[in-house]
Amino acid sequence: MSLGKSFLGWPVLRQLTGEDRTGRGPAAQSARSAGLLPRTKTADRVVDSVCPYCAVGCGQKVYVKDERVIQIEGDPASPVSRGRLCPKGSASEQLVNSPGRVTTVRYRRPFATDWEDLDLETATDMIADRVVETRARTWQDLDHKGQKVRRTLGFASLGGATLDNEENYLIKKLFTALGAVQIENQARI
Amino acid sequence: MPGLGASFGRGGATTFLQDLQHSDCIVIQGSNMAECHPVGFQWVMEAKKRGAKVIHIDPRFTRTSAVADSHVPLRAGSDIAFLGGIINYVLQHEKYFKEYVLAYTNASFLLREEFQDTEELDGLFSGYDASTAKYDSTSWSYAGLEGDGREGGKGAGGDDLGHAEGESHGSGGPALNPNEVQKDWTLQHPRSVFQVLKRHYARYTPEMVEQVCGVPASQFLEVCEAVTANSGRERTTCWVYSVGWTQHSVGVQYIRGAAIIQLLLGNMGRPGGGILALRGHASIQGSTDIPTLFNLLPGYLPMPQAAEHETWEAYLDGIRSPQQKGFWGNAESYVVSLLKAWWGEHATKENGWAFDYLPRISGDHGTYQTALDMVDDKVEGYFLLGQNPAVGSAHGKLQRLGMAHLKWLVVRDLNMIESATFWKDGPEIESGELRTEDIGTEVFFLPAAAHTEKSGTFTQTQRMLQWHHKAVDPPGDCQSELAFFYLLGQKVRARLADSGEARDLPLQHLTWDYPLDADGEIDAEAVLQEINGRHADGRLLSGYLEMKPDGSTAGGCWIYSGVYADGVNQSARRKPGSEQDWVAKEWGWAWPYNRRILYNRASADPDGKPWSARKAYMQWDGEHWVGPDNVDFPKDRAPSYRAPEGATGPDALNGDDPFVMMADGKGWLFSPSGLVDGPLPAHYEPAESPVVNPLYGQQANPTREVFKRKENPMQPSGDEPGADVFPYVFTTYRLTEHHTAGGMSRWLPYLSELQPEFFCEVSPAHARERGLENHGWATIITARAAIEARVLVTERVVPLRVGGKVVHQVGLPYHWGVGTDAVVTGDSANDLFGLALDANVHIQETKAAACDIQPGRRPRGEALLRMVEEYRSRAGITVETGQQRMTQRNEP
Amino acid sequence: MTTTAEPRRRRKGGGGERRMVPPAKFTSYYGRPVLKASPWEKEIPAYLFLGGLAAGSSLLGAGADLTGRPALRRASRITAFAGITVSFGALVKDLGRPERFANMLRVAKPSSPMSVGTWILTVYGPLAGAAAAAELPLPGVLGRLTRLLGRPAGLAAAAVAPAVASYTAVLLSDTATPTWHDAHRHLPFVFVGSAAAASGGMALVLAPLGETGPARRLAVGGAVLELAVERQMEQAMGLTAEPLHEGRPGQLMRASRALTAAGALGAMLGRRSRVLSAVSGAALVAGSACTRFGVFEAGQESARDPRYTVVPQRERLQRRG
Amino acid sequence: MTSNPARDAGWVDPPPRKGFFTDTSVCIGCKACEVACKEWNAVPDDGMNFLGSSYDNTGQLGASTWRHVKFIEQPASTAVDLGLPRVGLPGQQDTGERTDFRWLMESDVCKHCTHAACLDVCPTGSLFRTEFGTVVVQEDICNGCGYCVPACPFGVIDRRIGEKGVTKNVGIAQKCTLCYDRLHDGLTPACAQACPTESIQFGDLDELRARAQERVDTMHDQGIPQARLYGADESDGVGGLGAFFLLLDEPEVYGLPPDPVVTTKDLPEMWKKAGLAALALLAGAVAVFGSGS
Ligand SMILES: Nc1nc2c(c(=O)[nH]1)N[C@H]1C(S)=C(S)[C@@H](COP(=O)(O)OP(=O)(O)OC[C@H]3O[C@@H](n4cnc5c(=O)[nH]c(N)nc54)[C@H](O)[C@@H]3O)O[C@H]1N2
Ligand SMILES: Nc1nc2c(c(=O)[nH]1)N[C@H]1C(S)=C(S)[C@@H](COP(=O)(O)OP(=O)(O)OC[C@H]3O[C@@H](n4cnc5c(=O)[nH]c(N)nc54)[C@H](O)[C@@H]3O)O[C@H]1N2
Ligand code: SF4
Ligand code: SF4
Ligand code: SF4
Ligand code: SF4
Ligand code: SF4
Ligand SMILES: [Mo]
Repeated sequence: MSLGKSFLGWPVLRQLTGEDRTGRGPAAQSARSAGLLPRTKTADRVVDSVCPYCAVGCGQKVYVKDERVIQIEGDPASPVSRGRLCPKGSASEQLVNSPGRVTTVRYRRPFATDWEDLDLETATDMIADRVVETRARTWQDLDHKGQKVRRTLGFASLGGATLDNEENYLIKKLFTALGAVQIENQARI
Repeated sequence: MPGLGASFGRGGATTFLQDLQHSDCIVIQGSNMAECHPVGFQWVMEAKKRGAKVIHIDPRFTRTSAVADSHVPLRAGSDIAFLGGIINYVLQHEKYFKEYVLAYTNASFLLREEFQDTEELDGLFSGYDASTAKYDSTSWSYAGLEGDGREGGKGAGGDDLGHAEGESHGSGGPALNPNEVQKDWTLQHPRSVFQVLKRHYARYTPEMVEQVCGVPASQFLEVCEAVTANSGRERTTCWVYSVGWTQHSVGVQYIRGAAIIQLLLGNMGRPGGGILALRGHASIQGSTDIPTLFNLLPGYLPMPQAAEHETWEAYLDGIRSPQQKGFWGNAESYVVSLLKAWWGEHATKENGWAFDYLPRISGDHGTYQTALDMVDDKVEGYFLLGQNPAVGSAHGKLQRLGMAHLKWLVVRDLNMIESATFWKDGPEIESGELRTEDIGTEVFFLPAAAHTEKSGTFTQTQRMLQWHHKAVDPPGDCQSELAFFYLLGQKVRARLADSGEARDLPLQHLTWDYPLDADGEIDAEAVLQEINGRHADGRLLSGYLEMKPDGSTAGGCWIYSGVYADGVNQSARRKPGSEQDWVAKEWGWAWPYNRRILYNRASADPDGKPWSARKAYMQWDGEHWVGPDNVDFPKDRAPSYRAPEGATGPDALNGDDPFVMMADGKGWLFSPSGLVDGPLPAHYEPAESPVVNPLYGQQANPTREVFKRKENPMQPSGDEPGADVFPYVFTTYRLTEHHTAGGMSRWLPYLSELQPEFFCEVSPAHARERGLENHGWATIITARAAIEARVLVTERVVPLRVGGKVVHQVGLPYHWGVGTDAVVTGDSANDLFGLALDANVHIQETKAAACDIQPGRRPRGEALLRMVEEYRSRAGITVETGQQRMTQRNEP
Repeated sequence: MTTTAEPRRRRKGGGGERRMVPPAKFTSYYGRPVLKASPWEKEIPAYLFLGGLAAGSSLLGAGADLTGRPALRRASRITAFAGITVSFGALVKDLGRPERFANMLRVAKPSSPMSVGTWILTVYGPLAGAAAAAELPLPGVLGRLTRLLGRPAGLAAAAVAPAVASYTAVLLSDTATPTWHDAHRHLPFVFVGSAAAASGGMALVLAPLGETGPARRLAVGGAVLELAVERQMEQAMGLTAEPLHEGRPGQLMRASRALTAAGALGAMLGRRSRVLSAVSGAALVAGSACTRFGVFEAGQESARDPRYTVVPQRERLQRRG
Repeated sequence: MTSNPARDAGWVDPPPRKGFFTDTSVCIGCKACEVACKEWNAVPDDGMNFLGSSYDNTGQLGASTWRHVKFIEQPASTAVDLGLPRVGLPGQQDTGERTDFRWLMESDVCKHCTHAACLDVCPTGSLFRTEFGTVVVQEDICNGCGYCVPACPFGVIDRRIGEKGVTKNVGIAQKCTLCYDRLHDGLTPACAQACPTESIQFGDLDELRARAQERVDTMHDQGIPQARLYGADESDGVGGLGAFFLLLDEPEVYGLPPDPVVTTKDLPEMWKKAGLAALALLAGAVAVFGSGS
């Protein structure tokens, strides 16, 4: 192969004509190797981010090319993490580009043995219906002691520690307006 | 973290990671920092490089121990004895920082005559009601105060809703009126906090520590010496803990133990000192600040309780005392601003700021109670929003059985986690307890957007908000919670827009219009602005001091107010650390008011001068408080200032009251209110323990939350008959290579290959005793389940001599779960646990319990159920077993 | 645990053999190898063996050509070419990326015995081919040309052949594999002896009695050389000779010695018997093959057991003080 | 000044030699280096195997593990009586009072030897010395001859196995490239960049060696006599390592050879012996035809 391209590029010839007589240095270097550059260099943009795993909150740089994350690295500017990442933070690229990540809605009918596909819009409508129905069915103005409670115990939520503050805020706000109080997250466990 | 709240006033870490480099001694206890916060751990290594002593106190020798100066192995669940031992040592040897203690703590405050200590009541404090297993804390209050010391609201735990109150001190100490408290500056009065403390811990001797914890007295004393030698004017010690401390039925009191030590040694509010609570997930701090929790509103404002908070006025009086000192005194402004943010023009003074739109809680609506309610078919629907209870929550079987009772389940996650697939591949399917065809749960799996696919803030462990920018669009159907919930809200509102039902008013009146960003999605910055708050004219607030109780300001979370100061998203600031001093105030934004060390007024002496040049931080320059941080104190309040008679709120803070959220401005050695299980930490055994409490007749925490149900069989403990069926202590924990329930690690080949299988860690002696072989298999059995794990025989686990007998400990990382979608799967350690919760915070006890272990793999199918049943019957377990809370034997 | 006084023996069926050197005490990381055994499979010892066979045969062919032994010449030239072809094939087959064989000719590296060897083979192969082509009954110009080139090609091949036979020893020795490396002072002699024995033996199988005199002598001489030097080699090596008499490589080496000795004896005694000659020749060929496979596998074994890496190095350090 | 193998390999005016100083005394065994390396270089996973050897489940360096963290559990007391045999498979050690115990961790990597056997023996020039003095295997050149594998005195490089077309670069020899691509742009290698505790330090080798010596001196002063450098000495059998280590015990405890020697050191003698053997064969051949005829 390398013979084919150009005789002058033939390493043996470079060995004979250059400094690298023993063929262990520049003469043996391939054109590909000579031109190697880090892929981050070719990124279309670099986006500031924060590690999604633990509460150290290490700074991350997210490299994007062709609308795909191609690398995630520690941000040296962060005074907390100083550019470093633990194995989880270092695996963040695999997290977001995970081969096993499910990216479509899946739906399991009651008593069914397997998943089926469902359109996102339909799923959201169905969930809104479930919320409204369950809420109406389980609404309590007073509890069993006759105390004012104005709530539903008919549905609950769990999770929040992986979410953004803005997301938790909307969840708490909506649930509270719905009168749903059973809302919990990892703080408790 | 009410342990911190009821000691200092706020529930967050009191310091920041980088500050660890200035510690002279770092005690890591109840945390495996090198493995769980590896990048933060660089600051421990930095301190070590500068000569600091690093001590790791942990049942296991971990990767933290490996680089610590010393590792102290102790029995899981025995820390209060250890900490109490240190307190006793400090007091007996007069090692406390006297000036600090006098000036900044409540040591000199006198307690009431009615107060009785555990010493007198064999493990109980005064006020215990055996029929409800709850305390009336009136007798714990200071002498000179009326009632329970709170005007208006009831004392902590003084009603049957007390269980829900524990966590309400995330930012603001418990309500209390300090003005008439009696004090004894000589600290000699027998009812002074100082003398009570001394008596309470007098029996926590080195010998007792050895007997309870299994730590040789000599090793214990080395810790005492290291800690005291590295505290005082010139030196500071930092205590680091995490969930090794919180996941106990008496977890909050562990933290109180450290708080007392740090106050006595004068380490609070000072550089290199403090208590670093290492929190868990990327935004776990944020999710308590803006809580997706049942008992809190944003900013640690309590959720209204049925009966208790019938009216707006009752609520207000219940959460703060009008006479109280400090910034919590302004709570009214914070609540009004919140209600204005949510209901806008519909929240008026006349309708009590729409207070009635808030639902009321009554008792525990926590996740474990909810799971039981699912089993009872009381709950129809469930949203899982980035949590995997089938694996991550205690008593995995209960979680899965509960979900199998639901009508509908929405799982939003990055990966197809076990909680979404339990109906087809959960362990109960294999054992035959459940059949897929019989499970009526309708399941929606909605793929979530990853952190790179949305913008927003995480609040990390040092209370710092950091903005992450969206890098790419989410793939396929993936969606952020922000987008999903905005849409869901719109859809629900549309469905109820024309209803005439009163219950729908809060929805119809809800402020739910957010601008869209360039990608056509709800703009996260707009939400953050709402959280920050605005004046009526739309200007953004610069901080909560601008909040008003008259409805002229709106703000979603008062403690976060200031994150948009000057109209700038302060959380997105990224001025490189190298271009700033080590406090790095211009990176991100920390609540409150971008302070990095809390209570930092205490870094100066009462006169406002640094305690020492070496430990200088904030000081009074004659006009202002100056230093590298933002002072956690009124900026221009002189040290000599004395509040006038009758002053309340911030105005009532004297110039030497550094604990600005506390009703009395002081750090609490003794917590007269705020905790439901006692004003001082006392050692109790874990709910399930093979050891008899050597200190008190009361075996376990008398207020712990129990669930007396057939789904929750508990084991006999101590010397109860049958306890020897489960002779070993086990604990559960994390590995560097995995993340929690595995949703973010077991799906990734790069992390999975590093720890591919579930394993247990046992000592060589234990392995010999049970015939376990390294690399082989073992079956671990409790009253709930039998699970199998590969065996690692390691000297990192040591058998401990406790009260004359050898106690073997089994270590179990809890990251694996049974399913078919992950790269690596395995039995789940959480299936072993029953439910016993800390009464303050409803945290389950997953750090210490009792089990048996046998060589070989577990049986499959029905044989598995038989095995567990056989163990239960051998131990004589009934629904009553282990549910008895008051066990004190010597009638006082 | 990372520390072992005696490594776990990894061998599967090797329970019974006697240990010649008392077990050395040493420390290792979970008994895991310090070195990597070569990824080579049986193609490589085959390549070594066939290369030797070819080289010896080229020498025999040239001698036969010069001394007028046409049958021996033919047998030898064809053996040489066939041997080198299959040998070469084995080498290519063993490559992780056979399609990239040509990259071997990118560089010429004196520091790489495989590079040197490839260049030697590049020269030798065509020569051996040309010599063999002369034996083909080709008609016309082509036939005349090949026959014309037969002798010079055969002689040239023979001139290169000794290098073909001996470089393979360097190929093995120029590694960190303890048994191969420690054999480096003797292995070339063992391999040329083995090559001589194999080629001589092959000639005994293929050539008529009348022409096999030199082959017989070559075979016997080679066998004696191989047996003698191999013995010397093991004594000089110390601990790292151990794999040569343990387990499967031990069996192979024992088979090699037996076959070689018996073959040599038979060759000497069987001067008059075509059958005995052929059987002896075959034994010699097999013996030679066993040598290469034995040495190869002993080396692999020595790389897999950290003892052979650590103990000699420790001793060396201690000697140095 | 250290010798510069880049210059020896024919680079005119090479930049300062780059390398690693891995200070195992501050390693927390987090394996960020392993993961960061895989992420950056798109190295496939190495299989899901529970090995039962402390927390090490990747086993050894190889074609699909270019950084490998080792875990050694030992009683600290024996760490001082050097060279003595230690017995104790798990389950055999007696517990009782355990005062001293050590858990050593070491992140291992290609040593980028000054005299690199892998490079010397490579017949294709796939392995070559870069301008930074590092040893790099070129995936576009390697034909998988496998020779470098047994040549390496540290057991580092290996040929990747796997299913062709499924796994990347099957059949090709692979190892750490010291992030040659990143070096071209002045970046720190991925593993060193990630390392939370600066156990892996990257930089100019001269400077690293000086820093390492200082660190060892400090540790000796602190009463840690076991601290020693491995591969920092240019006079050793491989001419010193481009990636050298601070160890707390003998090298073999970490699975490292105690006295590695580049195999090509003996190559001249090997060629000489091979030449003699060849001559002997030639002579023999001449002789067998000479006698008898
Ligand atoms: N790699 C990794 N990092 C993580 C996580 C992860 O899953 N993986 N999870 C994140 C989350 S959500 C959290 S909450 C944090 C948790 O961080 P940590 O609390 O540090 O984590 P754990 O491993 O659960 O427990 C810490 C230690 O407590 C010890 N321990 C158990 N019982 C006791 C006891 O009674 N007393 C004392 N003193 N120690 C005891 C255990 O042996 C263990 O070493 O980590 C965060 N960081
Ligand atoms: N035995 C035992 N049990 C324990 C503990 C213990 O120490 N011992 N520790 C406890 C502690 S502290 C914790 S925090 C819990 C953790 O337990 P869980 O929270 O149940 O476990 P995780 O695996 O962290 O679950 C978080 C999920 O969120 C998903 N996720 C990540 N980002 C997003 C997002 O942006 N949106 C959505 N929708 N999903 C997202 C992840 O894929 C993951 O599946 O475990 C607790 N359980
Ligand atoms: S990189 Fe590691 S330490 Fe840093 S935030 Fe992520 S998980 Fe935590
Ligand atoms: S350690 Fe091995 S692979 Fe790395 S340069 Fe040295 S010889 Fe080559
Ligand atoms: S396997 Fe590749 S890198 Fe190794 S020696 Fe052969 S050609 Fe060179
Ligand atoms: S230098 Fe680069 S290639 Fe080498 S181990 Fe580190 S990350 Fe991997
Ligand atoms: S990243 Fe650093 S600390 Fe972590 S294992 Fe690798 S070398 Fe050790
Ligand atoms: Mo957590």
